[in-house]
Amino acid sequence: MELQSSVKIKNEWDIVAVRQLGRNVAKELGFGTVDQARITTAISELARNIFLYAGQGEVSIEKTFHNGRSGLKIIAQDNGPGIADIRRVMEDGYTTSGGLGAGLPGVKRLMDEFDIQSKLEEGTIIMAIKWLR
Amino acid sequence: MELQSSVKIKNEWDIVAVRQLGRNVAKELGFGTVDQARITTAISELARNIFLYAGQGEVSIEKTFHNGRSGLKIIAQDNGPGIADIRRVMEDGYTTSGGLGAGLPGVKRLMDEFDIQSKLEEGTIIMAIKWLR
Amino acid sequence: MDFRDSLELKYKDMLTHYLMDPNERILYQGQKLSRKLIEFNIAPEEVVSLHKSIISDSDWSKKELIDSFDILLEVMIGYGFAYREHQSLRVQQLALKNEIEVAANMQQTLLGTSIPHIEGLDIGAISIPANQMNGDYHHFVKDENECLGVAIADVIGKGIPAALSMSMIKYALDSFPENRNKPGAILQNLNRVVEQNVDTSMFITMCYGIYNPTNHIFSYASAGHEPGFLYSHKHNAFSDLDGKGLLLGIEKKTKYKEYEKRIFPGDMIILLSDGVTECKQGDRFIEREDLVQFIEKYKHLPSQDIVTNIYKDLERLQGFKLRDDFTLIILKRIS
Amino acid sequence: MDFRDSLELKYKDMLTHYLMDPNERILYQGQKLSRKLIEFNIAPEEVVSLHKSIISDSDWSKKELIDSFDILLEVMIGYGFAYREHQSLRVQQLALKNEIEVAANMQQTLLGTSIPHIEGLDIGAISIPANQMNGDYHHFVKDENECLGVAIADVIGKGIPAALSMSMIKYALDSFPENRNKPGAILQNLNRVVEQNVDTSMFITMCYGIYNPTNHIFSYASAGHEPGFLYSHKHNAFSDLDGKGLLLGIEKKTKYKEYEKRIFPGDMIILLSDGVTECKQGDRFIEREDLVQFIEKYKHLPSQDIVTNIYKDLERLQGFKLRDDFTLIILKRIS
Ligand SMILES: [Mn+2]
Ligand SMILES: [Mn+2]
Ligand SMILES: [Mn+2]
Ligand SMILES: [Mn+2]
Repeated sequence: MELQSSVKIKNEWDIVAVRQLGRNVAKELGFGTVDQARITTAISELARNIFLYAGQGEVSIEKTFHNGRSGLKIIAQDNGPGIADIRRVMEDGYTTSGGLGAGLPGVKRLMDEFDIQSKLEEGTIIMAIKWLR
Repeated sequence: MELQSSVKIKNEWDIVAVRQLGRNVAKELGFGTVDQARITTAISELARNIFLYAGQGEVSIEKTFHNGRSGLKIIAQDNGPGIADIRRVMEDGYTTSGGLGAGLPGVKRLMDEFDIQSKLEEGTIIMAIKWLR
Repeated sequence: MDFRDSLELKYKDMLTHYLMDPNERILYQGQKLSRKLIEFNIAPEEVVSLHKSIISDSDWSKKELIDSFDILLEVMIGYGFAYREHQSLRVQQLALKNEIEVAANMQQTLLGTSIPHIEGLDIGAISIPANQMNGDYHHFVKDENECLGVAIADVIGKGIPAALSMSMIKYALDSFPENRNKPGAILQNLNRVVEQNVDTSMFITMCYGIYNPTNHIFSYASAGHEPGFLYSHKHNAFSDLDGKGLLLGIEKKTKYKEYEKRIFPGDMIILLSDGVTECKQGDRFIEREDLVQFIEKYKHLPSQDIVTNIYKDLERLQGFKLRDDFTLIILKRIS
Repeated sequence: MDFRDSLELKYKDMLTHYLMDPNERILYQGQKLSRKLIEFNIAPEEVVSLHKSIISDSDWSKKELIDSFDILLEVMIGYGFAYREHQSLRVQQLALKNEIEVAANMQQTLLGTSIPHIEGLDIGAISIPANQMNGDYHHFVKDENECLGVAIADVIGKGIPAALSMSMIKYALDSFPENRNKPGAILQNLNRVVEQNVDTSMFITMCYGIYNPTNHIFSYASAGHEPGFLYSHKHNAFSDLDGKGLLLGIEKKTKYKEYEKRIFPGDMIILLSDGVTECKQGDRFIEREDLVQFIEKYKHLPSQDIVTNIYKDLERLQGFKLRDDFTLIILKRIS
């Protein structure tokens, strides 16, 4: 059973909108303030990546239920240039985006599950879940 | 011109005493709260090293003045076993003392100046200065 | 009660005592707590959140709230230690990675091979190191009789030490070109070199094969190497390219048996390193049968596309972390 | 106004706005600020201190003080990112270091040399890599005429790539033992190997010398290597062991001139790599004359103690960070 809503990412204001969506869903699911802040940060990072590297795309927030646990699922997709070497992008210290520790490995560490698929010139889709403890 | 006082390190309570001495001198010199906390942390680390590796020793706190600047100088000395490979001890990530980033390289980064001399079976002397900005 | 549970009580107790009697002993406890927090992987945002929740529940005055920051500051210094070390480690890591990258490029120049053109044969090869330097080695050579020599080897272990000893294989292979048409003899010679020169704890598995495009016989010998596959187009079936032989570097006088296979149009010879079969899917390793399914899936494609597609599938399956160096070679008879 | 100065205003402004109207836009600004703080190397304890100083100066209610933690938490998440990456980097760093250590040990087994006993000669040698792997190489050999062959070499560059190409020198040296008594010929042979096999951007400097304990002649040739010293006991004076010759790996047909020196009792031959003279004392490099002073200081000691003491002095002088691989060899005629 999944409930979904999504935000198209075209400019920086959309990042705020999808953060807000994510925070609302996180609150509804009963996540504490620290996890809310982590989830919105992960959402920001993914939305920002779309905005920076693909120009535009979409971030969806879903409630997800599995084996009696509930969780929040983020899906970020774009039709941008794609990632040539996923292994490399998932390495620590690869991002040159200024911030220390952010980038995709940082998001992966903030969340409980993480999957990425990408094809050159077709785009990228990233899925991440945080389970409620 | 130097004013000095020192604390013999024999047990963990002496660490508190030398921290207190260091904090008093830091306050007198006009260091802010963050720098006070950094200085006392550096003192703790050095005193704790003495206590852990040499058994006993002494930490002195001096006011030091140079080129119109004033600073706080920590001198930690012991007659313990000495350090066989100083280059190695000064490497990041070498200490296995549990804490991340502590150890001598951590102290060096907290302070402005740092010098170490050690001879096997004779002991170690470490000097560190923090200048008032 | 585990550390996280007791943490709230302990921290609250520390704050309460400090507000009653601010002294150095409690600040020192703050520093020690900071060490513990880091030891138990507690992130800094959790500490801030804990502080907030304690003061929210308290009846402390505004002045006390402000004073409570002294303890938070003391605890945060420990994170400052970690933070500064992090910045230093990042710089070091970058330097180390650059250095290894230079070495890896050097290794590629040194060990590099190109796929020769052999009449009637479609050749594909991929070799990807798990880290930056490759402990797998493969090499193609076309001899004076238009035969294809193909070597695939794997040092037990990976990374820089493995790569270092691989250079030796390359020097040694270069130095006895006279018996290039005898896979068994080649392995015997190599075995002697490895046995003599390398650390006793370092072993190498290797398969050497020769494809004769005139009579379409593939002859090979194996030194304990992961068996390849033979795909029969006619029967649409895979069989193992078995081969018995001791690893290189164990016993000086080892002899290597030669095997021969007749290759028909549409057949494929598949050579690989154990990095291909050591892929982990979730909690289980993929089986050789699973691998066959992947080959099946792409077998209509040119050889190079087959090996590249299989690599990409298996790479994703393992969350983009290779556990071992990965080498896959396909020789397809096209006429 | 630089970032640190504007930070206080900006952060205070953020807090004020958030307390008036708590909304996602300001929390997002908090996250962006966090990124900036880290970019400007601001430690987490400074953020806590800033927060404290702002609320101390404010007239906010207790509830507002508690609400202000939302912003601090948001900012701290960025430090949490860094903190988690740090833990992961530490693990990686450790693995990488272990790997390089294995490779370095392997290198030592492969390239290791022991000091032979030569009648009337007291030999000392030390070779310390700047990082874990050594791009300097030295080797002693005693030939069938009881002569001592001594090689010292330095790959331009250091670390893993340098170490990798040093293995080649060793294999090459081993493979032509026939002309061991001709330093010039040895360098000529090596030059051909290096020129053929190594990356065009990789050069090696080398000095090869032969000490004949019968007539006490030291003959040597140099391929662009840092000149050694000759200490004359009689005159209590040092002179350079000059030697002209192109670096290995530049020009295939290079010839190397041989030089000869007569060695008297108490005289010393000092060979070194440029890592010894590239020591930095404060802001300036030590000069060859400074080095002479160090030798002077210890020259009454056995050769091994001289080289060890000089190394220790120069190590401390540079704050225990070597800038280059360090190799120092002393041959002292004792009778
Ligand atoms: Mn291997
Ligand atoms: Mn393997
Ligand atoms: Mn070098
Ligand atoms: Mn050098």
